[in-house]
Amino acid sequence: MIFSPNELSSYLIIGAILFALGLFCVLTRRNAISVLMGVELILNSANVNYVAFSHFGSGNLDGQIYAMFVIMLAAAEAAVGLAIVLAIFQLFHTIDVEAAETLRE
Amino acid sequence: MDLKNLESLNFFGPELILTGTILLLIVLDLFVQNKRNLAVLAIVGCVASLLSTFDLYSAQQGWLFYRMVVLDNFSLFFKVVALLAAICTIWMSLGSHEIRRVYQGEYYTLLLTSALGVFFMASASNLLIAYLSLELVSLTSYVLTGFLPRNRRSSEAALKYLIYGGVASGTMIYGMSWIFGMTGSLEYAAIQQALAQGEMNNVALFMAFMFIFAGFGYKIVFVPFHMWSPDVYQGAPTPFSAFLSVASNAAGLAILIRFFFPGISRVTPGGEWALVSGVEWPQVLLYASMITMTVGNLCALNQRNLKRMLAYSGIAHAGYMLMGLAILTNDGLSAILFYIVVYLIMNVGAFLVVAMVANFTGSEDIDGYRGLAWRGAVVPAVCFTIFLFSLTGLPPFAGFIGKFLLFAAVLKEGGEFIVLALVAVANSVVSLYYYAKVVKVMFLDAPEPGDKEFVIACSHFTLLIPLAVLTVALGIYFSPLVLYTTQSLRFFVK
Amino acid sequence: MEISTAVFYLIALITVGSAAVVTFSRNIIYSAFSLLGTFAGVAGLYIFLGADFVAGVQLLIYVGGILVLILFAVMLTHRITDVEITNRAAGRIPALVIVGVFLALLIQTVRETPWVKVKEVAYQPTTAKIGDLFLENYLLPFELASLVLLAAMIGAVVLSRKEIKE
Amino acid sequence: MDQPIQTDFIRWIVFLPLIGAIINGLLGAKIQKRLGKGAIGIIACTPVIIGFGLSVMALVRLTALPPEQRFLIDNLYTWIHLGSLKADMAFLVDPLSAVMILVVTGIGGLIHIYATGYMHDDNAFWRFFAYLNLFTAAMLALVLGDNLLLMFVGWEGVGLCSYALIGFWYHDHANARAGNKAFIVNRVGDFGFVLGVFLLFWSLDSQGHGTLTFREMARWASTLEGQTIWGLSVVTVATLFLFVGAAGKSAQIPLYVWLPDAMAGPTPVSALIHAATMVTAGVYMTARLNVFFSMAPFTLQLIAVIGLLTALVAATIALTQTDIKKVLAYSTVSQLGYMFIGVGVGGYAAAVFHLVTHAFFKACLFLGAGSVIHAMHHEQDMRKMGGLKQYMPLTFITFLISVLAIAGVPGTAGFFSKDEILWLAFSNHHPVIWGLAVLGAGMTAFYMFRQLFMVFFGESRADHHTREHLHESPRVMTLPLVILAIGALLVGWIGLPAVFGGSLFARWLEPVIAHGEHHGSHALELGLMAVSILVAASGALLSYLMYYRGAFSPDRFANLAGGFFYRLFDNKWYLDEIYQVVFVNGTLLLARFWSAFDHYIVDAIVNGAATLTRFVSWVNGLFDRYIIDGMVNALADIIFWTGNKFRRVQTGNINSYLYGILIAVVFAIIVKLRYWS
Amino acid sequence: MEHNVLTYMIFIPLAGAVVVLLLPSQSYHLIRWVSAAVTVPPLLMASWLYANFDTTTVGFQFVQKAAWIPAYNIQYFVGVDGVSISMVLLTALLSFLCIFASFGIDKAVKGYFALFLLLDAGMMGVFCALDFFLFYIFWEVMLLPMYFLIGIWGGPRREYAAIKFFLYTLFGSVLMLLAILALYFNTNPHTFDMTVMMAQAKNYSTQSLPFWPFNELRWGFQHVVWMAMFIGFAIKIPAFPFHTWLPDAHVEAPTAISVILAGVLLKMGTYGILRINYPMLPVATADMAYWLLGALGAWNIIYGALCAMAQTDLKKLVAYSSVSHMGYVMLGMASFTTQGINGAVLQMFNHGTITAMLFLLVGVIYDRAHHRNIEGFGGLAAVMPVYTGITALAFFASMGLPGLSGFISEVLVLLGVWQKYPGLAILGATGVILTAGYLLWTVQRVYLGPTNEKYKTIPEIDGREIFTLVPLGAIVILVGVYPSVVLDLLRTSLDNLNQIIIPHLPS
Repeated sequence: MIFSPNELSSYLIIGAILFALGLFCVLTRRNAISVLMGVELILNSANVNYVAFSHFGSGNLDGQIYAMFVIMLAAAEAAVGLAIVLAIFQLFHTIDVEAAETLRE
Repeated sequence: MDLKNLESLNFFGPELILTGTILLLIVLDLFVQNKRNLAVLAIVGCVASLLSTFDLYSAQQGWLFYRMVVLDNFSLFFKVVALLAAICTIWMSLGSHEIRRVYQGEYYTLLLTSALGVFFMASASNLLIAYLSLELVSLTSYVLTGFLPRNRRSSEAALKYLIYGGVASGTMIYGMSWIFGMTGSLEYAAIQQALAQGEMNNVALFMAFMFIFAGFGYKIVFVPFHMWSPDVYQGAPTPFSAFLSVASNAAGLAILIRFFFPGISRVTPGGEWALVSGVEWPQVLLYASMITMTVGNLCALNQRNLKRMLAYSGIAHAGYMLMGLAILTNDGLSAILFYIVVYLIMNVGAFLVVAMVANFTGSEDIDGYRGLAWRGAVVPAVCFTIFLFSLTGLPPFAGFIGKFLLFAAVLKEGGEFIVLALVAVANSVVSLYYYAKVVKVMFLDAPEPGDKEFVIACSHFTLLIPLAVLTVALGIYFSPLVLYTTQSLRFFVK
Repeated sequence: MEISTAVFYLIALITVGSAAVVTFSRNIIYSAFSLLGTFAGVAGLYIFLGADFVAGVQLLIYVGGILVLILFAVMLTHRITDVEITNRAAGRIPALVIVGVFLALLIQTVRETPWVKVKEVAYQPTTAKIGDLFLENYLLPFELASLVLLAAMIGAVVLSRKEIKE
Repeated sequence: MDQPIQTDFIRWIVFLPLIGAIINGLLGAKIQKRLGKGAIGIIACTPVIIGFGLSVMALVRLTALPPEQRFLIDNLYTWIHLGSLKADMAFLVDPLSAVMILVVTGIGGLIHIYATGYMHDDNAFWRFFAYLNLFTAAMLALVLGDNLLLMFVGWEGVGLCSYALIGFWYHDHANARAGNKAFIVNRVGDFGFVLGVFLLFWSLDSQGHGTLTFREMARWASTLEGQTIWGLSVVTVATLFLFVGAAGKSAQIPLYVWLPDAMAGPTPVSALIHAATMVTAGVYMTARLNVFFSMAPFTLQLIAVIGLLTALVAATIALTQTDIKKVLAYSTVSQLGYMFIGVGVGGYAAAVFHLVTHAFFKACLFLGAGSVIHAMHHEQDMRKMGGLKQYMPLTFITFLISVLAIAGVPGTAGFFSKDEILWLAFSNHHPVIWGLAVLGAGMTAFYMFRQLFMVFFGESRADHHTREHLHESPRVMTLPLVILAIGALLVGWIGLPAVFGGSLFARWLEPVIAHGEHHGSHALELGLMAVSILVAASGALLSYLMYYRGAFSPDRFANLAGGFFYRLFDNKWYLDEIYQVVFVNGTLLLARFWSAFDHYIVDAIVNGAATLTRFVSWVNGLFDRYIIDGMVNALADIIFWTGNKFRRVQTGNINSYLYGILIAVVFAIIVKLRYWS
Repeated sequence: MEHNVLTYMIFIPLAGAVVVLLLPSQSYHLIRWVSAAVTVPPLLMASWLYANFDTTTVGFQFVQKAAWIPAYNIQYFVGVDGVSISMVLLTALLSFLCIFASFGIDKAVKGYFALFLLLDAGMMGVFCALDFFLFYIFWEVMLLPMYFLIGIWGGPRREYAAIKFFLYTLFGSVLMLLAILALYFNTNPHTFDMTVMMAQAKNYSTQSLPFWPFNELRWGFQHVVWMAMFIGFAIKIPAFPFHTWLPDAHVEAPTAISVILAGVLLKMGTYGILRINYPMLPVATADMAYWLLGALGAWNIIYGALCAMAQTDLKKLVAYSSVSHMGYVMLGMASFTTQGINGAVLQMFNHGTITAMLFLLVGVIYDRAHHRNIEGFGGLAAVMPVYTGITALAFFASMGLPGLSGFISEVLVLLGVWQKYPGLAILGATGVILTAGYLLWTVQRVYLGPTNEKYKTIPEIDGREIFTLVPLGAIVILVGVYPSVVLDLLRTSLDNLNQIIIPHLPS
């Protein structure tokens, strides 16, 4: 069976779909927080891959540990990111990334 | 040498000193009233770390911390670069009006943390460390970019940088996951072994590498991963833009070189690099290089904001440096290292002048430079001219030697790379236009009645003059630096 | 069909489905809440993959930390009383095309690639081992991560302070 | 070949006038202010007079030598020595150049003396004499130069000085333009000359005898036999090039246009340029290189034809001129044509002989005209003169003698020299040329006498004021006239025709110019002589009738009205009717035609060429500015445009930035799948 | 034999520039006279070189050599041979005179003279350098001062002119850099030593490169390198179509800088070709010479002359006349005859002196009338006779009038070319007529005719200006009368150059 819990590829495909959705999200969303959510999706997709490879491939815990570090850094990034978003909201009273365009050509 | 944790600490002096300084800064920030002292402390820490780095040149090369990082001349070189960049940045910050208004304790802390991140980027020999160190540099950069309080541009730049960096690094780790999946390991050495043995799906490999390329590429700022940089350079505090343009760029190159060359390639008996088969690196890098330098230069042509212009010029320079990579030779790599040092000197110098003028006029717009030389600022104007012409690659300035070595390496390869050299040549000419435009405004335009006489901070002078002198001196006598960069090209390979 | 397979399907569906809601929803509150489904779903996948500790971490940090942060941010930036809580999107069609192509390429490649495989895939508890690894082989990354977190903390604090210190 | 005899004094013939020119040129203004114009005159005249003495000395030295060794060389230093090219700064006196320097310094000296009187009222006195001296020096260098390159120095030098002298009164644009014209037309000639020199040099060099020294060239001339370039004989091509040069200098068709305009200069200048020096350079050069010309029969034919055309055309034009100097100018052109007829029929010696005699009578004519103009307060229109003979008898007599000489009255200089040429033309089987040339001689007589009558005879037509002040010129001006008139009378006797015992002159030149063979009997020679005398006499007679007797009013020819013939009949000039229709009208028509041709076609071509060149240059300038430079600027614009397009991508919108990553990755992958697999 | 003379000649101006920078910026007189004093020793040394130069040997003389960057075999290596010594003389002389011509500068005097001296050092260096790297450094070092000298002290459109000059020249020189590197890697052992490269000329491949367009053109390594070098030099010459920077730069530059630009900088193009393309790439030279040097040179002559004729700006006219006259140099070089090549180098020297005079003269009138419109003058000869006299001398020399220096070189060039390419010689000779045309026309419009009322009281040329012109005028006459003073220097070296190329010429 192609798509089953015992097949590596099924996890990878879920990962790929998440990745694609995340990308789509960052490409289209105008709201900074939404874009950040898209980034989280991307990170999760990578994590699924790592854990899956760790399970089916390497036979050790490297992948899982990698995934944990990714989660940690995701948290750090989210913290910083949301701090910036709040700071911007205070200045611009919007977090629409399109409105924040003082920096452009 | 393959050391475990505790043994490794003996060879971890620079990092430890820097970490210690960071912690000390956090603590002292609570007590010290005059924040300038913190800057001095930071510089002292950097110098100590620098000394410690030089100390390590005598040490044996090898793995540290269970093969997480590598100790070799290459990584030491980048540590030196990072520390020099940090020292210059702190020095520059001392006289900057922008920095006077921010939380200086945290500012210096984060700056040094960023430098520390560069250390690890240069020495990572494991995908995990590569990712972590990259994120360390990135995160601190996001924060520092948005460091100017209640400043729209700064905050906006930070947000853009963060989103861009997040996506790029997300893409990168996705690619890394594939490498992990194909080789079953995170360690460079093991990956190399697996790649050398196994039958790989070339397409998957290529895709994975392209994903990773995105992560590294956005640090190096090459096209099309460059888009964040003009906005960020413009928005960030000027001293930090300088740091970003130099250290972050260098770190990106370091991690790229480390990953692709000693990491996953083999050295052929002839001393050249045999990259992973099935991946057309020369072509990819060739086109990336050409496009990068062209786009960078063309976009810089009409800039009126100096920081933005320097950002684009930085992109162009990244393109030049990529030339050295594209040819896959040691000559090319050593030329890159040389260029990094030279670029450090001249670009920091250029940003320094921008900071000086911004201190005075409050903006980085080119109009503020009108008749600079005739407004009591002959020395900064002359120095800026030196930096700009050095960036153009005119003798007798160091930038020329940098380009000279790059061209030399490219032409030595010959063949299709001649086209690359010609494109680079055309780009040099284009770049002259916008650099000279600034010079023109400073010297050829007369100041208008409203333009005030110039007053310069002393601390800026003490940095400006040495940088200018170095730019000229290295243009005339560069033997030692060539020697140093050639020696820095000693990788630790299992 | 085994029950585990059915559960797997369900989890996969939740994961992907809520991710799609995150991506396509017009209301940012919906997006934020659907993110919970994705995170939880991914945690479920981890359990399927025998990564119990990671699944726990996922729930703790993602759901307990990041998601809460995001919700806070959403609330702070949109007063609840606002009628319209926008989540505008633009340029969907080109994005859809290029992402579609990209996804096709990804899946195609994923299926064709001979990934490394070990023969025996057996479940073993991981927590203890992970703890060992963090103190042995992964000590340096661990410390490094702590530095990153420290920096992020300082940064977040600095950035959200309102006053300018003179 | 004998070793040349080093003779140190020759250089001074050239250098003395040069020194005079330098002194007057650099210090003249001060000298004139401190010491007066007399000092300037002395500084200017002395070198030329001494030069004449030295020339006589050289002549004496030459005569003491056996004919084959008659050359003196003054070698100063090696001028240019590169590869096979070796040109010395050396001056050569041989029979030919000896004659020439005598003419130049002698007649030149007289003109100098004359000019001190003529130019006395001009403030730029010093400048004039500086130019005059420089001119003389250049002409002497041309004549004395031992090699073609040095000759070319003088060649160009006279061009330059003529430019300066013609445009001497530069305040008037017309004068300046005339100077320009002279110089530029001369340059066209020089262009040909230089190319001819190159061709000769390299052709000789290909035989291992690369040289520009005249004596050496003559020696190796035979090696050119059979060499070809562009399918033609080298000698032919080279001599054609050289003739272009000669035509430019000696005002032959079609390059004569500068000469009439050159009358813009002060009259002594006209005398110097048109009588003694510059215009003769071409004849001198062809004589100098006669060996080569003799090897190129085609060139000779061409020269003869062009000489003839020039002689006739100029003569017909001269018929109608009313400006006293213009008549002389066209007559000069016409006489030069005769000289070239001489060259063309192989009579180099005859040509040079005519050159010498012409120098005397034409200088005398010009100076006489100058004297008249001087007396008439710079009035040059002959219609406002008349009856001057009682006011200025000396001028009249000298003028008369010269007119007789140029008209070819037997016994005068012009008679001998012109007849020599005519005889050679006939005896060398060119009867047509002979015939037409004789016709030209008739016209010459006509218009010269016409001038004589109009100026000196009849009623004075000048206004009252002018008539009051009419006077004979001062002695410094009349003395040269007298000397020249005597020369015009007597100098012909050195070149007696064969029938009277042969030419001393031709024999003298023999070491340089191989003596031409003479065909035909003495009787024939005498017969032809008689014909030409007759024709000339008819011309003179016609003129007499028209202008002295007033039988024909010149005004009538000017307005050829309908009742023209009746009036003639009324005046009972029955016999002249035929003349009227056949000769005068015809000739006048011809003259008008040629005059118009000269004015509207030839001059227009020259002016048109200038206009065209300017137009081309204008277009070229635009091309440079808009196309070449425009392309450069367009390239810059394209770069800018592209740059701006690239910048446009930088929208400030983070979403669009992120596209960059994705597009790059997808693009690379697709390329990879498509092309690199 | 070790000599330091050349080194001193290069570095005394450099040291002088530093000294000038240290002087107080308000003391104009001091700065001017110190600068003038600095240019005296090089002039004396140049005279000494002239006196002691051995005209019979082919090799380089007064050689000094020292290791500089051993890692790349870069040396400090200077020396002169027949080709360069005339240029060194010219440079020393013009630098000296131009300092005096610059005395009228009153804006930022210190900067001006410091940059001028820097430029001087660069020019000396280019003509003396025998190491390619050194050569390139000096070559580029000239650019910067030139840019500022035009840009700061120039006329109304100075910025455009300066940047145009800069961009053009840089474009050429970066191509040259590539060519230099290509030669470097094809020399064994890798070195920048020009003499070694000359000795190894036969090792540079001439096999046609296997890819388009080189396989079509039958261009080998030598040809490609030759072309890159040539473009670099052609821009400096300036050869059509790379000449458009020149009218702008000349017109906008201050007088002294125009003089240097035309007098010395243009020569670097042809000098470079003789120094580098000829001995190092003989086969390519032989293949390319007809079209790219000969025909292009002839075209330059005519084109430049026609353009000059169309100008209304006196200075622009002189600038275009430079384009025309440099055409003779190219034409002569292409002939590979003794006369042609010697004539070419002599023409370089002569053009240096003559054009210097012309620009100085234009400067004189511009200082008085504050415009250079040819039509706006008229009859100046009456007001300024001395000035007009000197102008006439310069114009006639430029026209190639015998007895003046221009004649010798033009005749030699045309004579030399005639032997190889009579057609080109004829084309070149038509330039003589055109030159007479535009110069005489100019003389007529500016100096002759009725005096323009506006300039009735214009002051006559002053002593300082005469001082700058007289030495040049004297040289113009001296060389015209006794050309051996220069030709003797050149002959041996140039004949040797010819001998290198001749065996490779297509029969």
